[in-house]
Amino acid sequence: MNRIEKTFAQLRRRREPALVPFIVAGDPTLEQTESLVLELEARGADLVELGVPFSDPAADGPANQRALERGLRAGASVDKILALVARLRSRSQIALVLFGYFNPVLRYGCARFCADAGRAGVDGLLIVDLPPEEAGELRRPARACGLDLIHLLAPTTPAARAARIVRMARGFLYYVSVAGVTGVRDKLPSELEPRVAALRRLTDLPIGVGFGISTPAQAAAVASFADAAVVGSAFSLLIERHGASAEALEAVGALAGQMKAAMRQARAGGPRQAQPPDDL
Amino acid sequence: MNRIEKTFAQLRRRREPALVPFIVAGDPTLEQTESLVLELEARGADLVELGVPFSDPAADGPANQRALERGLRAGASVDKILALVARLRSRSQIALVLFGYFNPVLRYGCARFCADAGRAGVDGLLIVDLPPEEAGELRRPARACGLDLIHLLAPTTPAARAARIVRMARGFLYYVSVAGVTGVRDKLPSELEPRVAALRRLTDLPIGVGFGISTPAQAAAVASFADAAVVGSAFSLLIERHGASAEALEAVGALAGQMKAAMRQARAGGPRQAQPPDDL
Amino acid sequence: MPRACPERSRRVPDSRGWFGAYGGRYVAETLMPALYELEQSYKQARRDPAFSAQLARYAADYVGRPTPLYFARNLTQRLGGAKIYLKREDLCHTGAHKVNNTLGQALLAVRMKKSRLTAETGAGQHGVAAATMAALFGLKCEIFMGRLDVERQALNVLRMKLLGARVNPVESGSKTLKDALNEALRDWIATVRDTYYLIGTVAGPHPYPLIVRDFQSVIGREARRQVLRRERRLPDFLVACVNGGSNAIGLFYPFLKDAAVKMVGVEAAGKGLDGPAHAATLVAGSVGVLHGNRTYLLQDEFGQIRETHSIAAGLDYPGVGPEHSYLKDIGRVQYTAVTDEQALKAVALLAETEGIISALESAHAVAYAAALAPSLGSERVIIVNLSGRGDKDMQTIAAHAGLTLDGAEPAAERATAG
Amino acid sequence: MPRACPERSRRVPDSRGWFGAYGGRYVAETLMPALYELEQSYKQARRDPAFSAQLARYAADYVGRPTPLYFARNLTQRLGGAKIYLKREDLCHTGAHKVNNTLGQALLAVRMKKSRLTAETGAGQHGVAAATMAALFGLKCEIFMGRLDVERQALNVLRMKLLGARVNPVESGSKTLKDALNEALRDWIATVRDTYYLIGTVAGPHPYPLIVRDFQSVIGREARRQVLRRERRLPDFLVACVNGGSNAIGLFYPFLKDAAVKMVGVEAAGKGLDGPAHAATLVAGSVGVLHGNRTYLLQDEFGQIRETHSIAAGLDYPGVGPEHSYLKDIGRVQYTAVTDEQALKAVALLAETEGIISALESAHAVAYAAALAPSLGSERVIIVNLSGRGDKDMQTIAAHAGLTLDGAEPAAERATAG
Ligand SMILES: Cc1ncc(COP(=O)(O)O)c(C=O)c1O
Ligand SMILES: Cc1ncc(COP(=O)(O)O)c(C=O)c1O
Repeated sequence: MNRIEKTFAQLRRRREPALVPFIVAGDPTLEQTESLVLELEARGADLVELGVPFSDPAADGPANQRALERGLRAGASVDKILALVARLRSRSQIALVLFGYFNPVLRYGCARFCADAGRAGVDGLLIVDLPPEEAGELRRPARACGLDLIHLLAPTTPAARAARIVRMARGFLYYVSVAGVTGVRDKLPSELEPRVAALRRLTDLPIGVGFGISTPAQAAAVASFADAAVVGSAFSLLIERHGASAEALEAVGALAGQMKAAMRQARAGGPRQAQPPDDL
Repeated sequence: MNRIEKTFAQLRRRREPALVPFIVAGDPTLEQTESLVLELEARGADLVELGVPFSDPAADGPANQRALERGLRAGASVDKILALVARLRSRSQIALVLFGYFNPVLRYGCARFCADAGRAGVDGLLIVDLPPEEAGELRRPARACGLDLIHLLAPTTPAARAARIVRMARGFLYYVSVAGVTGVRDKLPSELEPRVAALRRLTDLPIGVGFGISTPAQAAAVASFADAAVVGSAFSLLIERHGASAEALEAVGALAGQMKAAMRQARAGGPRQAQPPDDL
Repeated sequence: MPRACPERSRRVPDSRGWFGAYGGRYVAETLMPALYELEQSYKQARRDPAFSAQLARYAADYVGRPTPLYFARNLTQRLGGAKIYLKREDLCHTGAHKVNNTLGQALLAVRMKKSRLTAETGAGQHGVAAATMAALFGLKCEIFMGRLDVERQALNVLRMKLLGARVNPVESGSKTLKDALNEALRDWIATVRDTYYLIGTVAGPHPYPLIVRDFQSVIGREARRQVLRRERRLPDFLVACVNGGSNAIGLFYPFLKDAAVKMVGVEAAGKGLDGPAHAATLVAGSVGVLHGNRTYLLQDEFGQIRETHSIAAGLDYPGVGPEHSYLKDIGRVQYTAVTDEQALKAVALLAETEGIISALESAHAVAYAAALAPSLGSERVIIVNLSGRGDKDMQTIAAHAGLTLDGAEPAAERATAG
Repeated sequence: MPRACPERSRRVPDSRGWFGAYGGRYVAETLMPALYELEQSYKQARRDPAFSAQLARYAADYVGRPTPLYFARNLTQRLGGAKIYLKREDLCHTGAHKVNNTLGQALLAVRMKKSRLTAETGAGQHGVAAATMAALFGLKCEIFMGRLDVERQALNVLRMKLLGARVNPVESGSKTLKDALNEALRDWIATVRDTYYLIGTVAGPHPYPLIVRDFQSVIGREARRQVLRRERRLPDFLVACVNGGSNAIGLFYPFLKDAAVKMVGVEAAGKGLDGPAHAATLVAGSVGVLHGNRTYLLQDEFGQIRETHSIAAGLDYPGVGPEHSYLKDIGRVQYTAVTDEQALKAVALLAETEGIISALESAHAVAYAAALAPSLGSERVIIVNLSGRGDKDMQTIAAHAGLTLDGAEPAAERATAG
């Protein structure tokens, strides 16, 4: 049982929703990323997604694009990120998922990447531009190295396709709240809850929701019906504002703390019921 | 017998070559043109060509183009030019030829133009863009009004065509020294003399040569084999330099005087003989 | 509208180059022999099947003929009247109908063993087409272009130069097309023995109006065949812009004897016919002689040629081909004019409805057709000559349409909703 | 050069979108259903005679197809070797081969009832062609274009805007084509339900490389028919420039099973392959995944995409269509590269000898052919794909050729000798 499974099992037992912050490795320095992960953990984060910089992040909105560019400028290549994870592992056992695009992984070599990532202490991989159809070459070595390959589901995913995807999913399911790129949004879509509900009927895996969640209230709303809320751009913007400073740690930590608190409170009411739509 | 015929008859008797200055009416003012004609006459000019300004003088080089533009700006329209001629006639009996393009004449009306021009004291018309083929409508009223329609012959004119043209010519023949527009030239073409000689075998009319003659030496050279030298751009450039001043009169008069003197001297030797070429 | 007498319209020009009371050869004596030589050479070429074959081959393989006759369905629907077809001369190599003429004349120049072409140009389309042919047939090329046009048609100036032509900015007179023509004639007078003067429209002294008409008539011959195939009938209207009138005569000529086909030539009304800033020669001019022929002109009371204005550099000429003067007088073709403003609107209309950016010149014809179509039943057919494409005019069009290089909003903002 | 196995080259892509080891569908989950929908719709459209008829009609009447296959006699003579034919895609409406693809895809978008097109563009040719189709079919149109390209291809930006498209300058990354593609994908992710993503080349996720190839293959089908008619034999060489590779595959594809026909794809060597300033993906790149497919890329050791350079804005992309990667690996097509300098010289050479100003992109193919021809006997035949015209590049070409708007000497001086 790897850290992701363990984390969600514990949370489920406690009927507690997971807060999953996303920060870009190397934004603005690799050292700061290390501190940020520890700070997030301390403030209640349950799993951290570490963004692997890529020059052409076609699924990301402006806030994360800039964060990825900062990571790129800081030299956060795959090997340096794995070294960062290894360093973290001496101080933390929080579940860690690498989040990124396929080309840097492919360039590193799928098998070598999985072996090195597993050894460093990575728990899961989420490759935005690697749909299940193309994931075979990464799935095999990932499994062999004990890494969960996290799959995404989108509002455009038809039900039958969702059923197929959940069958091969590991760790948790990442439901993309909107058809769109990452980024801060004013409102979450109203169909979000019924769609998650529909998905839940297909699987026992924990369901995380991401894309667009930026405030404690939004995180709380998601927590009322999903197992995890993934929050990315909101943290990227804070890091952008504060740079590699102590205030950055404080600001990021504070937001995480507020979110986690709001989510816990929301869960007190328990998940609501809703009609499943045609698509997810 | 009109003034042109009379002039050439007298000159022929004196074995003297004719100097034919060309100046643009109204360059730079109509008053100055009046003074210039009188000055030219006083300095030995035998016939004066008065340019009628036209907006699109496609057969003229830059010096005359500018002179015509000055005339245009001075308002030298056909009626004003005819009035100028009428004024001149109270003080001078020099032969006067209007030199220009067809459209201002056409606009004025061919018949009306010839009647008014004849009445004012004009002796001849030279319309650069009116070849014999199109000259019918002007030839008839011109004859009726005692105006000579002067025809041009060019180096490109084939012998047979030249023969046809001389048959309908009146006053004198104007031989264009070069295939080109009006303008000052360093050298006169070497074939000029034989071509004029060939032309002379076709007709008894006086033969004038123009286009490119600008120095007393050139005028003298022409005088050695032709009956008249037409000098235009050289005067236009002097007028351009001196404007409507007394110096302009002096400069123009001086050049005319030198030219006429050089021509008289040249004629002392008499016209030379040469082989006629195929074309004129 | 009076109907033409077919016999009569087929007899022009007569052997002396007259279209009724228009045409002729009003040039300096120096050029007269060259005009006779040209007339002879053209007569022979016209009868020579090898010449026709060569012309046809280059037209097909090089120019890209036949050009399509395109049914503008969207425009037709938008206007809600007659069917509008566009004769797509904008697809010709170099971007306008001008090349039909320069190809033919350049082949003639080669046949006449001339080593050099000289030409005037206004919009630069004829200059580009002439420079193109000079390159293709290995001739030297001298282009005369008014200084003002050099500036407003910079793209075409660069094209001509790249094609190896020498472009001479003309500083005299109004520094536009008529002055360029004067300068080209001056050049020709000085070089007539080895130079072919390649005029860009159906103007100039005989036999140019005849020659250019013949070479441009390929437009109408194709259109006639195409419309008969598509509609199984002749069109009700032909519409073309008129400056010198070469694209118009090219479309009209092969239909002249079809008495039921009405024809409209559209001149440039510029800023309006009530002021001086236009170039509507046939609509607002009077008869005179310019550049070698007798025809309608824009002139003042003293016979001086007026300065003209059109937003389309290629419509900015104060004369018009003598055949058009004739067709106007006999009532076979109706002539009208369209303002700068209307032409600009027509560019936008055509771009928006059909995805075609027309030359500003051609847009005058489009504007007229757009006004005409709604007044006709949907069974009626209009053919508009789309004489050229608008690339050369983009700066002018963009300035008037308020277009800039900046985006309405940066892409990055849009990608995220809120 | 190894010969292709015809059976094999005809089987790509497989049902999952793979050309051998290249291709696939590497996109965000949000887009996957849209790709399946597109694949289905395209399969149906392809089998539907009404769709083919509609495509053929617009190709003929609107785009101006078939484009000529022009025997470049002067160029051939100048080079003194193989016969060079030019496939004249420069004569297509909007000025390049790009329109073959946008026409086909826009018809597909209409069939799929999409109301909006989104597209990236580099040189602006694809953007113009897409905006044109949006106007023609009444669709909204969003164009993404790198800020640097917006500046160097100003003419095309104005054309797109006039056609009613919104042009979004992209400020991210290297501010050129690849970033525009990222941005177009982002737009599509956010609007996928009602938007058709109209990619401009044979790249992107399956089924785009297949669809674009099919629509561009009209080039090769016509060329094959034309060369057989003219030469009564197949050509020895096909030469085309390669960025994404759509004009190249369009020419090559219908000849792939003709084992005797050699093919050369010419990439941009920019300032030279020894430095970083080039875009020669197949010649100097390595395999990776970008913009939805697996193919050769220009990338660093960490898999980050490199900034590229070419004087031709339309060759400035660090990837290439997966089919080309496949054709390279099986040795069916040879890929090479030509520098900025050589391309500029080829523009001048073609302008001078044939009176054709080609796009800088196409000039890369011309440059290669000009180097190849002299090494071959005069009985050999080369077909060069002249993918576009050079109007859009005149500023760049003029600057490099030292051309200005000023005349060599003012016209007035010349008219008078002395
Ligand atoms: C596209 C286009 N159409 C029309 C004209 C007008 O010429 P014409 O009246 O001879 O057809 C021009 C002249 O430059 C032109 O470029
Ligand atoms: C004229 C022209 N040729 C070629 C290309 C390169 O594209 P591809 O490799 O897809 O043919 C472009 C791209 O803009 C272009 O405009």
